[in-house]
Amino acid sequence: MIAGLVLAVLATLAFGALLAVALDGRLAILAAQGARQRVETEAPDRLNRDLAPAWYLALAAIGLSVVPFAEGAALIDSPVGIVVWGSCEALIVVTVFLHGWSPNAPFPLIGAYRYAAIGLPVLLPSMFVLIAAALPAESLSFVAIVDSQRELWNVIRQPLGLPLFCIVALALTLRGPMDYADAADIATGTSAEESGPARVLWDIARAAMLVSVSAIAATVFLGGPLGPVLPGPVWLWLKIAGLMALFVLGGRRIARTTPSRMLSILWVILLPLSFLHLAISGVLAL
Amino acid sequence: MTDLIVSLLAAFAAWTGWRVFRVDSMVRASFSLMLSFVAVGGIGVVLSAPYIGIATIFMMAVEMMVMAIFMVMFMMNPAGLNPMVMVHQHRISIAAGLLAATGLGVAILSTPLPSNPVPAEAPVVAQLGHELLGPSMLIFETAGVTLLATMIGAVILSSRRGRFGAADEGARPPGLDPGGPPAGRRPESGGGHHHHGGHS
Amino acid sequence: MQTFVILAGWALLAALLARQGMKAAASSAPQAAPFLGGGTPDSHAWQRYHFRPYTMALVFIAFEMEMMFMYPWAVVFVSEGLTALAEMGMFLAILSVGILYGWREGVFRWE
Amino acid sequence: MTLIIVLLGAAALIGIGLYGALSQQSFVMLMMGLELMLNGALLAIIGFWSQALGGMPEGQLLAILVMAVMAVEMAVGFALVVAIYRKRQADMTESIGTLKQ
Amino acid sequence: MGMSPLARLALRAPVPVFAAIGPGRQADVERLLARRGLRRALTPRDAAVLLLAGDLPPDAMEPLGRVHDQVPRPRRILRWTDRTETGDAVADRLATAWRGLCGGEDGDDDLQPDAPSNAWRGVGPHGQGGTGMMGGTPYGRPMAMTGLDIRDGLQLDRYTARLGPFAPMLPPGLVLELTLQGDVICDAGVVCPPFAQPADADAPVLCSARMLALLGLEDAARRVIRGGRPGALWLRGAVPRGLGRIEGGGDARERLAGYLAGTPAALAVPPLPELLSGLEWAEAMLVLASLPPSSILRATRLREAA
Repeated sequence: MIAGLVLAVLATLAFGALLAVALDGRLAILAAQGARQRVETEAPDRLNRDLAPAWYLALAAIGLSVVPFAEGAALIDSPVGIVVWGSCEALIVVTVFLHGWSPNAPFPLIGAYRYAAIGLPVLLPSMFVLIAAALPAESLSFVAIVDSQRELWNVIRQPLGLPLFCIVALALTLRGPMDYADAADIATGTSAEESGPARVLWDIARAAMLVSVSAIAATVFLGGPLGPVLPGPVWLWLKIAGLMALFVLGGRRIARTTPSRMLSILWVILLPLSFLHLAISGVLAL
Repeated sequence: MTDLIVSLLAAFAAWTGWRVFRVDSMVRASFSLMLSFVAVGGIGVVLSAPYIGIATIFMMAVEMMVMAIFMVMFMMNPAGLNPMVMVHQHRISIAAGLLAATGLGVAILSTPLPSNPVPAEAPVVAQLGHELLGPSMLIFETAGVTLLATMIGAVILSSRRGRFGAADEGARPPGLDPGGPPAGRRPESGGGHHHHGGHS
Repeated sequence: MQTFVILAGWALLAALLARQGMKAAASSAPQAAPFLGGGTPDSHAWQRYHFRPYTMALVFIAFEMEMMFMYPWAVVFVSEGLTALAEMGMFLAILSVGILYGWREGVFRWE
Repeated sequence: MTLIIVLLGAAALIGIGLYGALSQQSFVMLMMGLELMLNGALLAIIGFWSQALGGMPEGQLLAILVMAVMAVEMAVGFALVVAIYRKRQADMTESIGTLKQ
Repeated sequence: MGMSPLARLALRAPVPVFAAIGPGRQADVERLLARRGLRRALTPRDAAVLLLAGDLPPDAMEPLGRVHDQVPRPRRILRWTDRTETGDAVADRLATAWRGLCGGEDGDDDLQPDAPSNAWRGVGPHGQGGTGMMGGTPYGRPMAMTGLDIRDGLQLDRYTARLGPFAPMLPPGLVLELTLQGDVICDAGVVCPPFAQPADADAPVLCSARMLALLGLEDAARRVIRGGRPGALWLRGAVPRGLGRIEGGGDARERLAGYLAGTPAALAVPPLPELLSGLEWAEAMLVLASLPPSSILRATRLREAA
């Protein structure tokens, strides 16, 4: 059982990351980049530079491990699944920061701090949205959250949830209008000094994180493995793929505003919105 | 098995805690403290305190991120490019630390400890929730007020625009000649600019 | 226990992959110089970095503690009913005052 | 047995934290020492709650309060650091002493 | 040919080009790099081919060497000096060079001597190149020193660097000496004015594409250059109101709207340092991109004349 779930997580991550890279049209680019030289910078923090992509990848795997692939079958069937995912989100901010800090170069440094400024407040709407989903389930476990959507998916019951979580997802995967860590005005930011396999591994980790975030969104809002006719895992994979396409294609078409403006938007618009979302979900759940 | 993992994690927590004061880079110091917290959270998970354990990791990851930001902001030589020890009363501190640790250790080993483990599969999170909303409601709301006071205090202390004008006004004495360096302060020289590190 | 082993397992696996999959970085001195579009820096990039929204970060760590109380609250919300709604409403209202105050003082901007 | 291991670990953390809080010249590093001591306290609370108190909910509440104390300590501590730095351009404990004059 | 599937896949990748644009060639290169099969790398670390367009003045040769050496190996430099050579021909040459590099050809060697910027080995108690807290040149570079901040008066470190002439977010040829605290520009000075470009570089299409690229819409920028619609949401809204306001020229948001509608901007730009200092990095780059290259050139000359 456990071995099967480990395999399921690994396979989902691998094929999902492949799909994400393909959706971005970057398969050939990564293949070419992987064979090139890996450049060292002046006096870097070598340990963190090597390990930052690995932590990002590990967090993606951990995030996917709390997702139930079939009803009641999650690799980490934790009673506090939401909190596990929350810790993953917080550690993602740390990881991206380390990735930008470690090369000791100006553009990655600006990207790292920019991401810390945006990534931290992004955690707030994310947590409120997930807690709102936990209310009708009366549990913090993803298995119970799936169970609570048997009659009605959360995407309909809590209509503000998925749009808010989309913003979080884009921020966590450094994508679209929320890619403050690797923007064009700072020459791809935290990755500006990376080349060769290190750059490829970071991109793969980002793709894997996209799989993970989509899986969480599919579980929390689209009923996860629930669905007629087809078996549970297939439904989950379909929903993950759909959400990934939404994030990739949608993220590409929205402009990114300046970080200072986004910070105000996060606190002044998105945080009150997530309060409102929580209040509505609370009243409806009673 | 549980004992083995717990002792490994406890040793890891202590080792990373020790590294905090031994690494040169402030970023590494902050995140080594974070690893120490993560290990404690891990012990919590192993000892059937899933909520407290994981939430420790969550909260501390965020707090240590902020810690790292402030460490780099205010520490001289934040990346430890020139390794340097910035300590005072070093011997006394080591003695105090050792004394505290051994004293507590002896006390632990010599006291008969009660044994009443938490029952497996107990709904610990729900118990905590009922506790918060019921008997400890006052503590819960007081915590809210305390956090509010903290937020307001932090804003007042750290932001420049106070009700009474810019907070740094008067911090720089006026220059001897207009636009010149502030009076009564050593002129800024390269290299040794506010150099406090004479205690090692 | 099992949870812990899985978490540690993923981290170890990823770290091994990174260590094995990447050869050590190497470069000549001009190659290692930080990229500035052909320009040169005067100093190391690592510095006392002025993080602009620092007041926001302080407000954030105080505000974010409310999560610790909220997770257990969410579990018992339905069974406690209106009490839970009222108590958390009050708690969040108290904290919102802090956010509003911070907003009025302009801390959610690049300082 | 488990409880003894946990408490010994907590004692070690408190000892290291005390060393840090006493020895560090810089105010921010001193706060790291305090956090480490609170970490030890947190570990001891988790151990007691899990092994000796039979899962009393108050134990978990205490752990949460320790974390709240850490957050408050950090927020107020760093706000003080900012305020002092603005006045004195210094981050050392000694220069806080001179601020009183 | 015994190529692995991965290598064969790599051959189909668009050529990663870092562009070093010389006088008069900005519009040509921007149009060229919007083609299919080519990809504009924003940092030399991401590139394999360095495209040098135009004849550089002698003082730009050393920066070119720096950028060239930052491209990871194997790498190739391609010159596009002949004005009559068509974009198709250059694209072909780029593709050939890329195929060669993928096929295992050796690339160019470093142009700069292999020596650190300062001697540092053996100095200091740990051999790190410095003594004391802030002294010396650890690892060959000095550490940043403090200075008063312009926004909130905290005396934190200042990072001074010369940026350009081949920085992808600046107009080609412009070298700015910038002093940053965090990501806010505290001080800006023009070291070299941008290279003169023909009026073609001021085309509204290219100006809007530059702004779109900074807003994270590279695909939209390519579509616009090829003559299509940007096909993106929240374009004008993403530019903060009042950013880079110039008397008689509106703000950056209005200029973007104008470019998208196809009207070129005619501006009397204030001197560049005044325009940039005090702005956050992303805002400053947006302001710069919102100005047509000819106005930026005039703005830098203004300061020289004064």
